[in-house]
Amino acid sequence: MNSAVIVFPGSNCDRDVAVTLADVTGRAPVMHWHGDPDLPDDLDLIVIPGGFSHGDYLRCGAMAAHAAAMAGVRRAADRGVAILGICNGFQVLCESHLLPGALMRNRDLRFICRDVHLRVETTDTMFTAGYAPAQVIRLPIAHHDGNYVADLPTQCALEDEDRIVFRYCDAGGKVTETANPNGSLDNIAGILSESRTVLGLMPHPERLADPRLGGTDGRALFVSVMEALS
Amino acid sequence: MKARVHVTLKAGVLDPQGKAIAHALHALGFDGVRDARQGKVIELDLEDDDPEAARARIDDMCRQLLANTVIETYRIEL
Amino acid sequence: MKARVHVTLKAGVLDPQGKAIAHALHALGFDGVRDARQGKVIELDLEDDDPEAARARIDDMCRQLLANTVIETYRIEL
Amino acid sequence: MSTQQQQKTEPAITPEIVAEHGLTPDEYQRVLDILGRTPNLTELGIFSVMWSEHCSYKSSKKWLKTLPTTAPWVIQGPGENAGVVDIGDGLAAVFKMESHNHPSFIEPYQGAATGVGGILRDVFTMGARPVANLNALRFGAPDHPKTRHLVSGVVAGIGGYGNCVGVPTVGGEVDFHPDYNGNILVNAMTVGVAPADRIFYSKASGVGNPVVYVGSRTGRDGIHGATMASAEFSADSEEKRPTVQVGDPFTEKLLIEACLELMATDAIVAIQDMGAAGLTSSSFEMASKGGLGVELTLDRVPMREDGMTPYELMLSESQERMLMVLQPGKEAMAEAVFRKWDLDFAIIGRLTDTGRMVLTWHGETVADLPIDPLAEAAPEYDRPWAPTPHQPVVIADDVPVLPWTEALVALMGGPDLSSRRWIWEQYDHMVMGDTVQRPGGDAAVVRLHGTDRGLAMTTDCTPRYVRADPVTGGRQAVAEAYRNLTAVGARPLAVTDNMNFGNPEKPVIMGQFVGACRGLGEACAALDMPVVSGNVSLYNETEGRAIPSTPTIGAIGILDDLDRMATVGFKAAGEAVIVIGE
Ligand SMILES: Nc1ncnc2c1ncn2[C@@H]1O[C@H](COP(=O)(O)OP(=O)(O)O)[C@@H](O)[C@H]1O
Repeated sequence: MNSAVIVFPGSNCDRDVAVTLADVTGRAPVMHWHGDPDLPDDLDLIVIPGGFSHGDYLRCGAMAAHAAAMAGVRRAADRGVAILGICNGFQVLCESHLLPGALMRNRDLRFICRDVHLRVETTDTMFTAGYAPAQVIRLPIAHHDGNYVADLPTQCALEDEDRIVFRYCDAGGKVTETANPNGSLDNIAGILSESRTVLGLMPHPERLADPRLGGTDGRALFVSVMEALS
Repeated sequence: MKARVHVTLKAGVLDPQGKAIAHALHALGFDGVRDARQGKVIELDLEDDDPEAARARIDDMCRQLLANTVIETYRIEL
Repeated sequence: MKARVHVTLKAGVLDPQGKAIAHALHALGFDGVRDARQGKVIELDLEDDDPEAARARIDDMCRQLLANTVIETYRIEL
Repeated sequence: MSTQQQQKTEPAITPEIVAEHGLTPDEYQRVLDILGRTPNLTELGIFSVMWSEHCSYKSSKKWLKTLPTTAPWVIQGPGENAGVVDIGDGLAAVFKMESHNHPSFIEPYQGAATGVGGILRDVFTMGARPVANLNALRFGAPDHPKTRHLVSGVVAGIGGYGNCVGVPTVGGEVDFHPDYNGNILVNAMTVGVAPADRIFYSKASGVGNPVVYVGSRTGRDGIHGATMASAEFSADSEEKRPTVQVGDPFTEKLLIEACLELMATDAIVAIQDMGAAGLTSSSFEMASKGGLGVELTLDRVPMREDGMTPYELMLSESQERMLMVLQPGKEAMAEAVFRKWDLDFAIIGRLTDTGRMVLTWHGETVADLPIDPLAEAAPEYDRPWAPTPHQPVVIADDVPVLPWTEALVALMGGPDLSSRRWIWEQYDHMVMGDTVQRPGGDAAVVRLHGTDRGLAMTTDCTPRYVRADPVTGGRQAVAEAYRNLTAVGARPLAVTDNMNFGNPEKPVIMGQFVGACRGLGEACAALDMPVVSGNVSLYNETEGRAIPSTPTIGAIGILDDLDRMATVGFKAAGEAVIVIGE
């Protein structure tokens, strides 16, 4: 499987996800500089990594959304290439309108870094085919702006079209207000595009994909994509 | 010339920062605060000196970058 | 009554956000932007209806919470 | 030199101006002796910065010299931007701790944030990629009206900076005591990893080599900040507020990447970050270590504001800037790297063989100072000190007895033992994908990237022991750090220290300093854990009241096999619990 990671000024989980991709797929991803509009044409997966692109100044992901490389990402998305946006990458995808809605400041206005529980809401995507329906997994979050908002029609569309991929839940899988770390609409932690080939999520699957780091629940996401694409 | 862009959340979009401010003001004893909302102001220093042209250009800047029209509205002040 | 508080960085204080905005506008082809600074506006909805009293109270709020007077200045608009 | 233009714009040097610059009459006499003439304002500013407590360590040097600093694995001890130890397999750990106490009290968010930025630069200046941050914090009483604001601002500032640059903040400590009400402590530590044979130093060499400025532009930030950091607090310190600097972690992240990219080539001869005293101390130190002179054309310094003066350029504390000496012919290549990362790059001068620092501004010489005499004549004091009187021994029978359940509840509910989760959850402690032991244990452990080995790190100090007996307290801080490292299975290697004390001109305070140094040195020697870097923060007083003396210890150790790492959690029911020690 051929993958690429887009590197923006201020990306800081680019190396982390590259390590996971190399480990899972056996092939190191292309590290693609934001200023270069021409992505390789044989890509199966493009990852927009976490971090603070352009310092997260103005709005998270707003400046990165205009990077030359994002034009290439958009063209790839149109061709059906899988796109995965993690944390800041999710914000960039929303700002680029490749995904609907927006990510606002966390309800408590504080940065939050900790493990959360997530319920896998759909396995009907190449990203989650390897999980069991309604499986509860544990992944870390690390963000200041993960409070997902969308207007009512968007929310209904996401719901009706089975495009909500992960919801914050408690250890038993219950989706409750107290299990919601950031005030996100309907406990949404990750969503799909209409084409189901673009996934954005706030939690970091690459941070729990190595037993040495305390868990491997994130690994299945990368394995799923690889199995679907090779 | 100088210009100011005011970017505010659309009515109906929940504003976590505004809510926190109202809450903190209450905690400080300012009971008379019914609500607070927080927005951004961006002050621009432009080479333009034709207000018409400037306004059109700033409008472009807002739609492309300065505001996220999914959740925000903007107002230009010259 | 409604009131607006404009909070801006003091002159001479580094504004990383403004710098990044100007840079991003250039990258988008808006060459005529000499400089950008970013500030906040806080819109308050108050029970008061005496402007005099309100202004004094808002001034208090600014000094205690809304502005960081070490690096910011504020302006109250009623 | 031509001073005509200056006389138009610069005031004459009066005793008041000398005093405002923190120089004593004796020190000023030394300035006159060195120059053989009256300095102009720019020159006076340079002297004041170089001879401030902060830069010259004039009160502490004598005692710091007594600390053990060598071991076969020490590559670089104190004296450079950070300490360097060999950690095997061709790698070195580079680390240091630094205080940002006064700025954090004035503006907690920015003060703490720029503290993190400063210590990161000390580490990547030496060629290391920063892999972890730690922070040791002391606040006043939890119920003091300012404490809540200070705690939340400091924690948000440390997180705001570290999270954005993408270096995990993996550990630290927090304590509360009313004696910190008016003067909190913010000590930040960074640990980096570099190839052991590719360490970069600040010693300049090569007459004619270009001196290059990179990073952010220079503004009027914190002019006089270095002198402020060494001056006692008074109630009117609010007046000094505009001297607070704002950090730009995004630019720092770019600076890290650009510097490390250039360091992979052979372009850099010497490099030094612009710390508290900015352009002055960085250029001075580089030239002085190399026994050379330096000429700077100040007009070429990238400036953020119009109308800046040479005085302001030399004293500005704008953040996120570095000074480098390049190999001749590498300028274009280096510039391309910095431009790629959107950073300013300017050749502002060159090295000379004159042994002097010569500054020009619009073609005129605005300062001309001899480097060695200025560095050598830096004041060094043997301040009078009084030994700390022995405290009466507490007799166990005199202590009121609480039922143990009540005692336990009181302890667990107290601010000293309460959970620190609220703090470290605001820090990204996992970015970089190598945090194998997160906050909450005895020491944090960060895997050496791509290997099965790890670095353990901790910060420790118990000021009440130091107050009771500085020697024992100093020893105890080192011993606790040692225990925390061994508790996770690491082999302790070396320490960095941050000596936070009150006014050294008071013999009682100086006595605590002397005692703590002795205790620290003895413990480090006994445990074979030398001091390789450190920082001294004196004058931590408000209206004559000193903070509890706080010699914070930061220590690192190595785990050669992560499979043998230990963690605090009990592993299974039915296992025996064993207590060892006395
Ligand atoms: N300011 C801080 N930043 C990050 N981690 C912290 C901070 N303060 C405490 N911690 C973490 O919380 C845990 C408990 O701290 P502490 O009570 O000081 O431990 P101990 O007394 O065992 O050394 C440690 O893992 C420590 O690293």
